[in-house]
Amino acid sequence: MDRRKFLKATGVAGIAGLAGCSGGPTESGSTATEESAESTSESTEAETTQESTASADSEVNVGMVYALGGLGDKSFNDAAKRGIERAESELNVSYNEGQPSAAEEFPTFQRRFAQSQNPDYDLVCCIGFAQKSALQETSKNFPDQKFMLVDEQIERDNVASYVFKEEQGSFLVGHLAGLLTNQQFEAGAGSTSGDSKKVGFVGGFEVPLIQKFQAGFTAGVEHADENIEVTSAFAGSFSDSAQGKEIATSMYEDGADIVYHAAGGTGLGVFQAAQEQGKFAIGVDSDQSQTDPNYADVILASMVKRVETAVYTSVENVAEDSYNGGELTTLGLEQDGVACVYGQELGSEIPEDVKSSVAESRQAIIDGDISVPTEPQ
Amino acid sequence: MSAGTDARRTVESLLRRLVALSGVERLLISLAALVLAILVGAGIILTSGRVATCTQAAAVYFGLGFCYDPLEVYFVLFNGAFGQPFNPGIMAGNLVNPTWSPFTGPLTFTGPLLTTALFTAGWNPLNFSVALTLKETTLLIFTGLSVAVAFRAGLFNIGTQGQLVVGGLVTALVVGSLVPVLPGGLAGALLLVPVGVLSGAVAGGLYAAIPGALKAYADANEVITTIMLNFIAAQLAFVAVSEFFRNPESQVVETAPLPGYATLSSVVFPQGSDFSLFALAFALVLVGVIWFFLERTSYGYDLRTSGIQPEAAEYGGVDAKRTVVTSMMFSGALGGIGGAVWVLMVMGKWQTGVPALGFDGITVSILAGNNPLGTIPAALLFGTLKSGSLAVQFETGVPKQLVGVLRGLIILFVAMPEFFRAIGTNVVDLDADDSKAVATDGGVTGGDDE
Amino acid sequence: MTTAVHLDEITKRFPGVVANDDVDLTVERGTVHALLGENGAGKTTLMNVLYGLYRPTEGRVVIEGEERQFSSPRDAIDAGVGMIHQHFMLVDPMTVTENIVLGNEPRKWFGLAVDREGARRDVRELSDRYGFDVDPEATIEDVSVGVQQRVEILKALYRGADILILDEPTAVLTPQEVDDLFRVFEELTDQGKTIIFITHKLGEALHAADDVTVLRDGKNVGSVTTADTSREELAELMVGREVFLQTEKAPSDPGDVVLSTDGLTAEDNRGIEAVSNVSFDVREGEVFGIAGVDGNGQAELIEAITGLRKPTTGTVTYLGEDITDAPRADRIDAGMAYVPEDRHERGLVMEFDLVQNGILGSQHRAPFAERGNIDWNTARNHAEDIIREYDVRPPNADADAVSLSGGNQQKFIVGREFERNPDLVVATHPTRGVDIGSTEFIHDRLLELRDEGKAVLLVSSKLDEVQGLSDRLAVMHDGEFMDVVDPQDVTEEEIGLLMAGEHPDDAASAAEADAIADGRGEGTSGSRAASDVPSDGGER
Amino acid sequence: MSTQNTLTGLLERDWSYRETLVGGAVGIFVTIAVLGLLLPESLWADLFGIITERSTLSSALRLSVPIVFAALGGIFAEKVGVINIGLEGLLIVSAFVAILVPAILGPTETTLFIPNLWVGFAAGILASVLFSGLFAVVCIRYKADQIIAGLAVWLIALGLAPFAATVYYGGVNTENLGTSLPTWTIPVLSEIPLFGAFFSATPAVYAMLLAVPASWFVLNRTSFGNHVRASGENPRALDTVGVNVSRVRYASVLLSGFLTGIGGAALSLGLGQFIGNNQTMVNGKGFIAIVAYLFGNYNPIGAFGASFLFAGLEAVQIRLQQVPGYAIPDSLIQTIPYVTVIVVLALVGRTRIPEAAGEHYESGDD
Repeated sequence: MDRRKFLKATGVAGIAGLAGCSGGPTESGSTATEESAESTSESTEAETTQESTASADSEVNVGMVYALGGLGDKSFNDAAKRGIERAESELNVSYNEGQPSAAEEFPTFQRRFAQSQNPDYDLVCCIGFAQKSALQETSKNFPDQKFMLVDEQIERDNVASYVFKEEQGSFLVGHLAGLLTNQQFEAGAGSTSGDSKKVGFVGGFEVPLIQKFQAGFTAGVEHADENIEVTSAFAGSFSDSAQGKEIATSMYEDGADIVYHAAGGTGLGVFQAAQEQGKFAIGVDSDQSQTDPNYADVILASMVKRVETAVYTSVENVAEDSYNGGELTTLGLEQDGVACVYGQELGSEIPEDVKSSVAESRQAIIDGDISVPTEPQ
Repeated sequence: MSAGTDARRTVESLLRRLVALSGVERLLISLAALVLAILVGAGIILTSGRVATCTQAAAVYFGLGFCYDPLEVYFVLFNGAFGQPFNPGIMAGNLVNPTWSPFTGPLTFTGPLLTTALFTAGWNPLNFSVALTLKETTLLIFTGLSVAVAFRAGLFNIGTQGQLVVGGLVTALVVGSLVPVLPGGLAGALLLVPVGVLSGAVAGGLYAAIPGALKAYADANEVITTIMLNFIAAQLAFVAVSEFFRNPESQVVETAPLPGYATLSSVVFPQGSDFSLFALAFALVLVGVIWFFLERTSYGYDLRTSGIQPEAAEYGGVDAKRTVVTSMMFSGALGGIGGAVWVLMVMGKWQTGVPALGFDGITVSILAGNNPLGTIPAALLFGTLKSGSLAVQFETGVPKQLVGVLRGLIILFVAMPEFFRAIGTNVVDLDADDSKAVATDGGVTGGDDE
Repeated sequence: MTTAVHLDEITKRFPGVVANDDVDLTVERGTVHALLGENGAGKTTLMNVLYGLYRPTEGRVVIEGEERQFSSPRDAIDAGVGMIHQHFMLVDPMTVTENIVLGNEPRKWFGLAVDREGARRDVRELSDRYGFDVDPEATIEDVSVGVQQRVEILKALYRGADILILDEPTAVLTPQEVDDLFRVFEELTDQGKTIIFITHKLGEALHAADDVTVLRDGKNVGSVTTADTSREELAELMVGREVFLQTEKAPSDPGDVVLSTDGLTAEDNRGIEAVSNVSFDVREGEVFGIAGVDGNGQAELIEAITGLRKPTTGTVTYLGEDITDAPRADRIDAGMAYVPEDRHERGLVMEFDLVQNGILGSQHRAPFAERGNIDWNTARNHAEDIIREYDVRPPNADADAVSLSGGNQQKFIVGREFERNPDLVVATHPTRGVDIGSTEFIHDRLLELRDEGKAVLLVSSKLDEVQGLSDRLAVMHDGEFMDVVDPQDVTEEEIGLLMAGEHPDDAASAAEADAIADGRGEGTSGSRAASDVPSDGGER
Repeated sequence: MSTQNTLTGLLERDWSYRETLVGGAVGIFVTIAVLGLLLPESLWADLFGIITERSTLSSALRLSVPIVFAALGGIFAEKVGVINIGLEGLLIVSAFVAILVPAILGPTETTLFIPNLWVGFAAGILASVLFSGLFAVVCIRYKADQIIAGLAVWLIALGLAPFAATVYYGGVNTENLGTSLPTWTIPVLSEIPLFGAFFSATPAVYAMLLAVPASWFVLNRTSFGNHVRASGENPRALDTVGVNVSRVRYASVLLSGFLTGIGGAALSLGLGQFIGNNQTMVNGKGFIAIVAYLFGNYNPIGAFGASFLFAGLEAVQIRLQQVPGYAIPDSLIQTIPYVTVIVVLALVGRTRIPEAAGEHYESGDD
């Protein structure tokens, strides 16, 4: 994988605002993709009138199958959507998307795109590890269809797999949290007391992928100071922000200064708790101080996982006829596939010495001087 | 007297006689509920079509542009569920020749009526969408039967979902543990699939025995216990799999995949369509068996009697408590079979996030009037809706949750037969010459004459 | 004397039925007026018209000289009319006071809250004024039926009723409670209230009313003053023909013991002992009757015998076998037929047609079932046989049980049970709600069964029925057998006293003195409260 | 000796339903306290610490809000004779509308001088009332089977809210409003250890603490309450004293929708967002509410106690998870409330449901 291409891709963070209520169709006929919700015009007459903008004049057609959390999670799925939106605006790509609401719908959605003749999809992006087993079957049944899969690997010529070293990025935000909780720090709407030695982690489900976040984070905190306690809890859901709020509140009230979440939509509750309690939080997957600016005043940083880059790159590969089917692309700190991105609002207030320590450990990980565990100790 | 009134009268008397038959009345009410739900659904589509944003109106009604066109949505819903048997072109305003009028020529399919082919050329009924529809239908027949059997026994089994989860899990575990010790291939399939279904049935039945026994011996309301047991089943199955039976290869909390021969494979339908004609055939046979059981056997009589009137059942020598437990187990076993089929036919393993087939079973059973035979059309309807909803989302942009709304509306309208009776009586005066025997005191039939 | 109520040519039609046909009724203020008639004569309908529950199809309602149009009971209440229904309209878990003030609660705190103290005070005052002994704080479900009835009356009085309508007020009372009720009537009329009560018991009408109006088939067939009439006249007015109900009955020839209980004790649904140490035998070829006011343990006793209730102690022996713990199904198998007390709850599955109901209890047995499969053709023939032999109308085996009238439902149950070829027939209230012709028929069939050598256990609250049919008669009170008597050798007064829990010997003088003081001694015997009209006619 | 007598006396007594529940809860608490104090390094000590923590209490209060309001709503519906199994649906509808309306109006702006957050609150309640009105018409006017109609209300809401969210927002979850219910802190009182949690809470918690006794008062001390109870036990008794049964039933079912609507609006506005995934953010709270009022024997105070118990278990569960060393999978801990429900139901059996609940009533003839 060409590293430069990735850097180029990550440079842009075009976020399309979601639809507002404008009351019925805008008769202008302009391409409304930037403005509109996905459930609107571009797909309205796709199959029936065969003149959808999506297919007629684009070089590349892409089908997106999102993970179960659904769009609007401000992290994982929204990141994937940013990737395809960018591809759309830069690469003469058009796309169609599906939001499955149950695991058993994955094959249906994958297949719909794979077998569609009109338009004929050049690439089907499958977001999320949960799609693996469904895609194994689908990719077997449609050997001529190109697929890409995020967060899991399938060894088949028509599947390009992208996985991330979440533990590496999590290590950095853990290191950051460990350093900040040990000092008196005040910024935005939050503050750390300096005397507490506690930080928290909120996970969605207790599954290996999320445990990678947890393990990296814990290791990072310990790297800063072995005496800091990391309390962890799982919400049992990627979309229960009320539960996330309760968990985070209990952590803050219990003395934690900073809580890191790897819980999709559940994490929104973590930010809210941070705001109410006047403490800090760390986002995940996207730069959440940007995707959810309401909470920018408590988001210290985000463990960005460049799903959008994976999506964009895979589309670009197809557009440039360099599809890397059968390959596994592993994206760690080195490839800038994961990163610790400081918050838009608070980033500038974080002490430089902290930032440089974090930068050092980043380099140490890249150099192999620090090895980050992938399972909780 | 004109011929028109005569004809009207004939129709009226026909209707009246039809409505007098309770079974037919049920059917009519179900159909009326369906039609009304579709109409209300159209209203919802139009309204949301005003709110949504799009560049080009899908339809213009009353001079207003709408992003969604209900006619199109319903057409796509149906057409999508069966893999486009009809030519989508007919929706583009070409179906009826606008220049045709009753005075210009006869109404024929080859004549001026159609400008576009009605059917899609080369449509193959054995397509993926049909398989998807039938897959849902098959699963819903099992859960619908499960709920219906309990309903007939006077029990509101909301716990089919939990029984399905448990049944499916046990099926996956039993088959998974037998795979290494049994031969592969057809011989293995002939052994493993029945054993899997059986173990699912047993597990579902035993899990349902809990609320049954609680109802019979502790007088605990089964509606509440089954709701609670649904939550418990989901959580326990999750823990069991994630802690003990986890497929180490996977990020998802799921059991190890079963080998292809140990599952119900697609027969004539495309590979990977997760539908097996064997399962559908099994479901249909089961419908017949249960219908026979309920209507033609002594135990079926016991079950129905204790369902309608437990005191009368006891009077008739039925052990009420035992019947509660056994009918609950029976119902749970059917739910467990649903889980087994889900595992063996759809997933090939057990995985968290089991779809809400059990809840859908409640709606199927209600629409079917708790009649086993009725579950077939009801399951087909909901299967069509579910499968078509994906097409709707893809092709028209209308969110597939619309189908959830339609489902609720259908159930709501089925629940209020009085509404349709009231309408029916306005249209056709049913009581006109239908002098019902009414006891003189207060018009209460069947009351004491004292 | 002024007219309190005048119903002028009232006609009330229901779809297909004329319940009241051109009925006139005049009631003077301060009198007790009995509305007499057979079941289904239209008495209750007429009173529901007066109470505003029904609107008359034709005719006028005049209260205190003023024509009224009632569109709801509220209007009737406003006009001073109160009604005490046969089934009490009380809310069981609420207190006496809450029930009495329901819908007219005194308020406090600017109408925000109920003035509970004031309500209690009002109720106590009202209760004292008419000499009712009612605890305002008691919960309805904890007080006796007699007290509940008084609460109903208080409810009407609380709303300012001057005209009280009582629908079959004595049906659920013991003879003593009936006497109390009639004393209340006097108290009320003394204070200027007007009372109309519905009854089908001629003796009651004669005894307690000043005037009697007789309804038959929805028509007024005569209004008379009790002073100027006789039992014979009333009976003929009511029935429209002379009735000879008393069945000619051969002396019994008892054989072996079929059923016996020993020290049987059972609890009711609330866990309170309802049957205490009851021992008796029923033999082949005899009718063993159990008399008693409803609710004295008869139901629980029968359920313990038929297998619907587990006795706490004691044994039940049937055909020489201990069946105390045998399931109900075994008892059915062993030839125990049972006409249950409550046909809507137990005797019939209301949503089933008669074909299905015809095999209730036999669903596992030949000839209806073979190896678990039901032969519906045989079942249909069976149902049609019952319908024919027991004159069930309409004669349609496909009709749902719920669509039949009460009498026809009962006939179908009786037919089903009697046709079982049983060794023992347990019949509880077999003629309740059944017309006179069918009552005769059922009585004949019972005696036929007896003469065939079957054992019959009969429970009825109709004293004439148990007394007339039984060969031996037990009287039950408060869960115990007061005595087992020869029904031929005992007067209705004696049975009445036993039913009230008093041994005639023990309390002879006091009770008899009471009875005489009450005027019970007047006229001939056999006119007791619990007796039924047709038999009265028949005895004459 | 006397202790023994007391003990045997306690054992032999016929314990009433309420005593069993209250006694059981107190007993468990005392056991934990005793064990916790005796064994300072054990699970019991941790549990005791969690239970007596102020944050656990405030968390339990917050989590109670939707359950308690829905339970109060359920009581008014069932007491009047209309079993409302659609509470879950009412919660969903009100939760969604309470977010949608301020999102349209502008979350931080005002309408007629009222902050749009509160306009949303009112809109959520209104939506729930409208839905319960529909339910009432279907059940009372058209005599629908109440269980099935309630189920339908749930299913419609379960489909409609995510449907509308997808139309408006493009996904089943709404955007975050960026604002949520404020915390009102009462000076001085909020300083009290542990119980200070009662005086530093969202307005919804205060509303709940008011609504519970108010509901009890309405039900037991007003004539409307008398009519509600009578309508559920013996509607004919109410009819014959001239009270319009249908009117009482409509009023009480609408009140049920009103109360449930408060719970739903408080749920979503407490977060500033509606989550429409799977079972939505309501996620069975409506059903737990049904269990709560059955537990509470239709007494608003009892229902509050039961709801508080469930919410408390949840709050404890969240905290117990974070105590290191207990390798109990959290999914297992999450089953505790449900298992408790079943165990208690098995031990005490059914509560007395209103006599006429679930039955239709038709006044007079015609």
